[in-house]
Amino acid sequence: MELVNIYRNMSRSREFELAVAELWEQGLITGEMHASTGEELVAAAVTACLTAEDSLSLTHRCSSFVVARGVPLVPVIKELLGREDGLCHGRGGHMHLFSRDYRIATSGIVGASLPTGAGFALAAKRLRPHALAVAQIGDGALNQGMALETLNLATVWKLPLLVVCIDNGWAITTSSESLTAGSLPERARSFGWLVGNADGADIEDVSQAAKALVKNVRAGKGPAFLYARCPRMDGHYLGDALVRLARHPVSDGRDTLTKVVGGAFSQGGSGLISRATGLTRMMGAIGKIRHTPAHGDDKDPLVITRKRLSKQGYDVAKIDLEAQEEIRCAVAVSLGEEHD
Amino acid sequence: MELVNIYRNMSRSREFELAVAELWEQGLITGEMHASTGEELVAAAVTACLTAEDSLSLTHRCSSFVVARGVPLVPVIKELLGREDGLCHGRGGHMHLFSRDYRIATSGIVGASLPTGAGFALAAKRLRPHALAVAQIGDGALNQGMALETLNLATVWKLPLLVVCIDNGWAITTSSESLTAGSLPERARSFGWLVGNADGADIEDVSQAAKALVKNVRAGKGPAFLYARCPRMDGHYLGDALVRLARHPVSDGRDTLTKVVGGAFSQGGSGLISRATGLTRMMGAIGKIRHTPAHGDDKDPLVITRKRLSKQGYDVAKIDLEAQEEIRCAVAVSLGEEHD
Amino acid sequence: MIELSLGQAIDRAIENAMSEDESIVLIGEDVPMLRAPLYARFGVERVMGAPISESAFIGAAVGAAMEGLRPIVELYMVDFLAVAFDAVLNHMAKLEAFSGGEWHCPVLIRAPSGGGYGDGGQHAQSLWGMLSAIPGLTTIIPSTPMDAYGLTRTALRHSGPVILFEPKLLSEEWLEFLGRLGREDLEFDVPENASGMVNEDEFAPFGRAVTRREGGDVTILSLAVGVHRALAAAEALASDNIQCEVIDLRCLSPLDRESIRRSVAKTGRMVVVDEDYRNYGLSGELAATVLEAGLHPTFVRVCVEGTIPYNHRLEKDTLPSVKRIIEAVKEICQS
Amino acid sequence: MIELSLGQAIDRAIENAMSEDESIVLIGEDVPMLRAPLYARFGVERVMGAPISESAFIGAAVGAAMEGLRPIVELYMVDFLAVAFDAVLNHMAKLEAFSGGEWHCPVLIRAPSGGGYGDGGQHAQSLWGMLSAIPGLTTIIPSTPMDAYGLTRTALRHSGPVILFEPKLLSEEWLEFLGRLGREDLEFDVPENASGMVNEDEFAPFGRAVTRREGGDVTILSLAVGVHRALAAAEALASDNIQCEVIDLRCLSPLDRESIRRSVAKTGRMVVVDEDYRNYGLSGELAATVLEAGLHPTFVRVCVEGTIPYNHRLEKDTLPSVKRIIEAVKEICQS
Ligand SMILES: Cc1ncc(C[n+]2csc(CCOP(=O)(O)OP(=O)(O)O)c2C)c(N)n1
Ligand SMILES: Cc1ncc(C[n+]2csc(CCOP(=O)(O)OP(=O)(O)O)c2C)c(N)n1
Ligand SMILES: [Mg+2]
Ligand SMILES: [Mg+2]
Repeated sequence: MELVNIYRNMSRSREFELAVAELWEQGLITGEMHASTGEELVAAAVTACLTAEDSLSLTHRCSSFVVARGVPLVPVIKELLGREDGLCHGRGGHMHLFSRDYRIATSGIVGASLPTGAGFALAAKRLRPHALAVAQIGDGALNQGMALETLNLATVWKLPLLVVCIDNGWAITTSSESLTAGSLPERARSFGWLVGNADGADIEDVSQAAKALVKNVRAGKGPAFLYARCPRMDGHYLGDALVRLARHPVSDGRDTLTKVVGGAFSQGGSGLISRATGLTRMMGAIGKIRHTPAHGDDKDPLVITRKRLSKQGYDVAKIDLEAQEEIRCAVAVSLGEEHD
Repeated sequence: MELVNIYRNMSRSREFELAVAELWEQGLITGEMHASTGEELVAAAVTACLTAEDSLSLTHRCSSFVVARGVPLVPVIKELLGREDGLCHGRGGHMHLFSRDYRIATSGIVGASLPTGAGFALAAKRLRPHALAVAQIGDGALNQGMALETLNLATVWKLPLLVVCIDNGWAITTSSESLTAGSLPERARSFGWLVGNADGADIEDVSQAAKALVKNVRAGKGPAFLYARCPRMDGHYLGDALVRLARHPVSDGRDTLTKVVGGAFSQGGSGLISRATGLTRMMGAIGKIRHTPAHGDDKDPLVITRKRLSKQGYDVAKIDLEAQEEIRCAVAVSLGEEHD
Repeated sequence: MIELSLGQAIDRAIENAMSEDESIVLIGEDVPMLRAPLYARFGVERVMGAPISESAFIGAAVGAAMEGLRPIVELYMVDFLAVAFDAVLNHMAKLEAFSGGEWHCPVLIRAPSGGGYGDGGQHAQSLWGMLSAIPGLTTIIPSTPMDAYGLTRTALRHSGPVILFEPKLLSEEWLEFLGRLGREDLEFDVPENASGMVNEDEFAPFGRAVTRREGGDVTILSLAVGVHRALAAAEALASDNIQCEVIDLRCLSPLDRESIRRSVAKTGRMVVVDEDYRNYGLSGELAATVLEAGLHPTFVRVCVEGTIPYNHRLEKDTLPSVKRIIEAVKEICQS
Repeated sequence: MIELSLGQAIDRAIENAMSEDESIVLIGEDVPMLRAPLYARFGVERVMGAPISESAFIGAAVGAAMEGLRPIVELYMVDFLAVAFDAVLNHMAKLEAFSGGEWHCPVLIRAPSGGGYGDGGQHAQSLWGMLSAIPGLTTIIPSTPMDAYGLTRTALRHSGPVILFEPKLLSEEWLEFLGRLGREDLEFDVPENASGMVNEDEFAPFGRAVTRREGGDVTILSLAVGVHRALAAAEALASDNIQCEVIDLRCLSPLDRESIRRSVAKTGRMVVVDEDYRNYGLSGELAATVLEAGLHPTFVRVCVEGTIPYNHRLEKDTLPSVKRIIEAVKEICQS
């Protein structure tokens, strides 16, 4: 039952992201829209452990958490559309989804979700026994000072804080291992955190890790760190040029490639080795993007989970259909269309 | 010979601090003057490994490094006095000692010495083969975001940076273990640093650790972290109220204590346990300060080193006398007095 | 009525508010020692020492405020707010706007400010100009213990974020803690009447300036230490038959534009005395305030023109002094 | 002469400077990809990708600049400078003063700024007001490719720290990267003539404003996108027989007070068009500039009055629009 609920939220999140992508393609959503496809499972499994008293501090890539938390979708979609009757009256937008009722805040400043989460946890600790706060964070963001500070603060203040670190291997165009020293779980451990490690495509793994950590945090034993690897399935944001370049180098990348090659062969500049190293690294990054799981292929966490539950006899097709219907309806209502 | 030189700089630094304290007592130095008594050995042993091409990024507690580095003392003292002909023309002051010739910068912003040091190291790497940068930092400062960020940055950029972390157990009135999670050497290690651990009162220990780390850094193997424990012998700064309270509770602490006791017994406020915990912690801090080594006692790193070298047959008394004379003379010149 | 220093008045306001409102917590480096009486009274759960991690604990204060607490954050000095500027600019100030007015963030930041005790230019700034530029923040800057008390009390019932500047030169406790440090014969150029009477029942409104001295010839607009310098200058100028009106702004955001305009309309001359940097800050905003109202006074500013030097005499000349104010007033009275 | 967008002009200036001066290094998140041609040309040692640690890498840039390099630091957006504000306020800006003028810090920060593509209020700020308030910094804000090129070139020979604001709405590359993202039929309200001719031999001086249009009735003072809006408004107003003089400030610190005063003395009317926040910033400083010179123009400001909303239409109304400028000009021409 529990796994089904998690799967339901995964499916809802994925449908939500697909619908958002369509609205975005149509130009109805402005700015940088970060899809959370690939991390639906982590979001769903973590929120499954929460009560209404718990709070969430999220990043720019927050949709799956928002959906799984059960925030009514029409105001959320309307907010993305910038409508006056959106969740934040059209003032916040995709990187600033705030819901007081659902205790959700987001921020477009990389790293800021941790201090805010620590504050939520502090309030919980004083005002709502057994409540906790969840703070989502990306792997790249764990190099940001305020995030690192919070690793220390939360421990010494013994805060009921669960950090969910989603390592998708990237920060925009930067492949994470190139600019992150050591390992992130080790990093958290060195600040005294209880750390859980999970494969973001393995529903049992994520769910068990989340439950175990939440239990500890609720028991007042201090903060915990859930480290989960997930693919970044749609690039940094919708329309990511690097993804387009990797997928269609000829049609979408010609200009870029021409300029780069021009630079590499310009007179003056650094020595050949230094230049070649640069070019090689760039090609490596593009290659890495090519190997990211695509929607529907057998490394897509949704597909993996669907298969697994299907084998266990659950009617996932029905869940998917329901999710599809729910989202289609929410979009139609948000656009002010009649819904059949 | 090498140990003698280290001792000479220790002795010079100590004499310098004593002279500064006197000027400060006379009201000739304004603001917060942070004495580095207790950490002379670390400063002397580290600077002993440096060449003129190396640079130093220092904190508010920088005197021992400045003295050991061999910066001419008259301009330094004049700077503390705020004179137009001081090291920085009286504009910088004790927290802002800058010497371009000696490649020394300091900052009064806690944590800032690390980014600056990383920058020095970057310049060294590109412009002066085999040169390195030293960045001093306090234990409390390693909770500051920009310092933590630099732990990552220096590793991934493979900078020739030696961080010298001086753990004196305190950040102003805060006993470090209460607000620092985990251990600092572990913290550095988790960011991929080579870490050396030394007792700041043991000349062989510190000297060997410093040499080994410097060798690695010079060899281009990336940054290294020297962690040294030292006593904070004169409190956070000259005139530290907590030190005065601990040493003379009746004459210097009566007011404070009265107010605190008043607070503890006011009507309204928190429960007894919470109040009692607070009082107990305060008393603990004062007790801890009472146990700090005092000048000249047998836990004073200078005394320990003096004894050790003396046993090895060195004429430490002569070195002390020379240091005394040098400093006395520098002070007299700085004050514009004739010097006999 | 009790006689208190400005710093003590803030402490008292905090203590009274904390005893009335359980949701108030005090956060900051060393607060258990710096505010030992509060620590002893309210205990470890409400007076929380913080590591040297301003971004994290100010950021956490914002989160805590959103979820039902009312945190007071103490900084050692406003200069250090630079390391946590994001929490201020992009979070506490923007929450209300971003949430479409639905969520609030009642945080009070207590930030000692200003120089005058020879601590160097990283420890002597005022910075209220740039902080008041940020939409969504309230900034209060008392010059008297009564205002310090009353504005703090108001701030601790306000629904949004407030930055309280505590001029160190007017807070005997900070001067002792950072400057005198037990040296009994050390003198600072502390204004007379830095201490004063406080009525614990009186709150001070935001956005309301106070006329500290009436006069028809020149309007001096100031705040914090500057008010005291201006009053001393006005006293001296009175003997030259120049009558200065001295207005204490008290609150920069919201700004009491009405009172400013009324006085400037009367005198036709305007001097701004500001311990903060001259350019792109308070003095400019005051110029715009009168121009927008169609007033055309003669105008001069006595502000800080560069990085504040360590040398105590140079520092004194850099900060607005009585001497510089007198010269400025005379200059515009002649022209 | 080549035709370039504003962003390309900055790239070109950087490329030319890097090929002349070995000490220049480029540091920033994703710069190997964002500036791929430079990366390919100058290699991994001079084009350095940085982790998301702005305090550390801007602080490191300061240190590197002190010790002989000339770092260019790229930020994604000026809004994010808040997380590294200490490196700016307390370090790069103060080094020269603290060292008694003996040490210099030639750092250039390239900071994309401004809104207009619906990205929300943490990604649309200008902030040049508060940054220009800091003594010791130079701030440059080009509105044309030629100025972008020339000011960047000058900055890369300057001995002190410079902040270069790159208005995103004028940089086709940023609009594509942050707003359009491959969506070909998406329109932004980009001024005409955002691209323009660049002479690669021409440097632009600091502290010198440029008159973009002459006129005797009203002076419009602006910068960045505002200049283009002002020119469009001036065009429209000309048909109502109102002749606007449009001045492009280009550089806020140092500020060309002379040119401002000369024009305002001529027209007696002054409109400030500023994408930055209204209070305690640029518009105030300009008011002070004319008042200090004894000028008494009518005055009105068209600025940003609060947190910039996400909704694209509201955002447009919040930023200075041609319509608001026209109304403002008409208002002061009638009074
Ligand atoms: C302080 C700050 N610096 C830079 C950025 C620009 N930026 C937005 S998202 C991002 C990458 C974040 O990477 P990660 O934390 O791994 O999250 P992901 O996008 O992979 O989910 C960056 C650099 C920002 N928003 N804030
Ligand atoms: C950013 C910042 N926050 C706070 C302070 C105030 N402050 C000055 S020294 C200090 C304690 C530093 O402790 P530590 O790093 O252990 O160095 P120590 O004084 O023990 O040598 C603090 C909090 C500051 N100068 N800068
Ligand atoms: Mg990532
Ligand atoms: Mg310490």
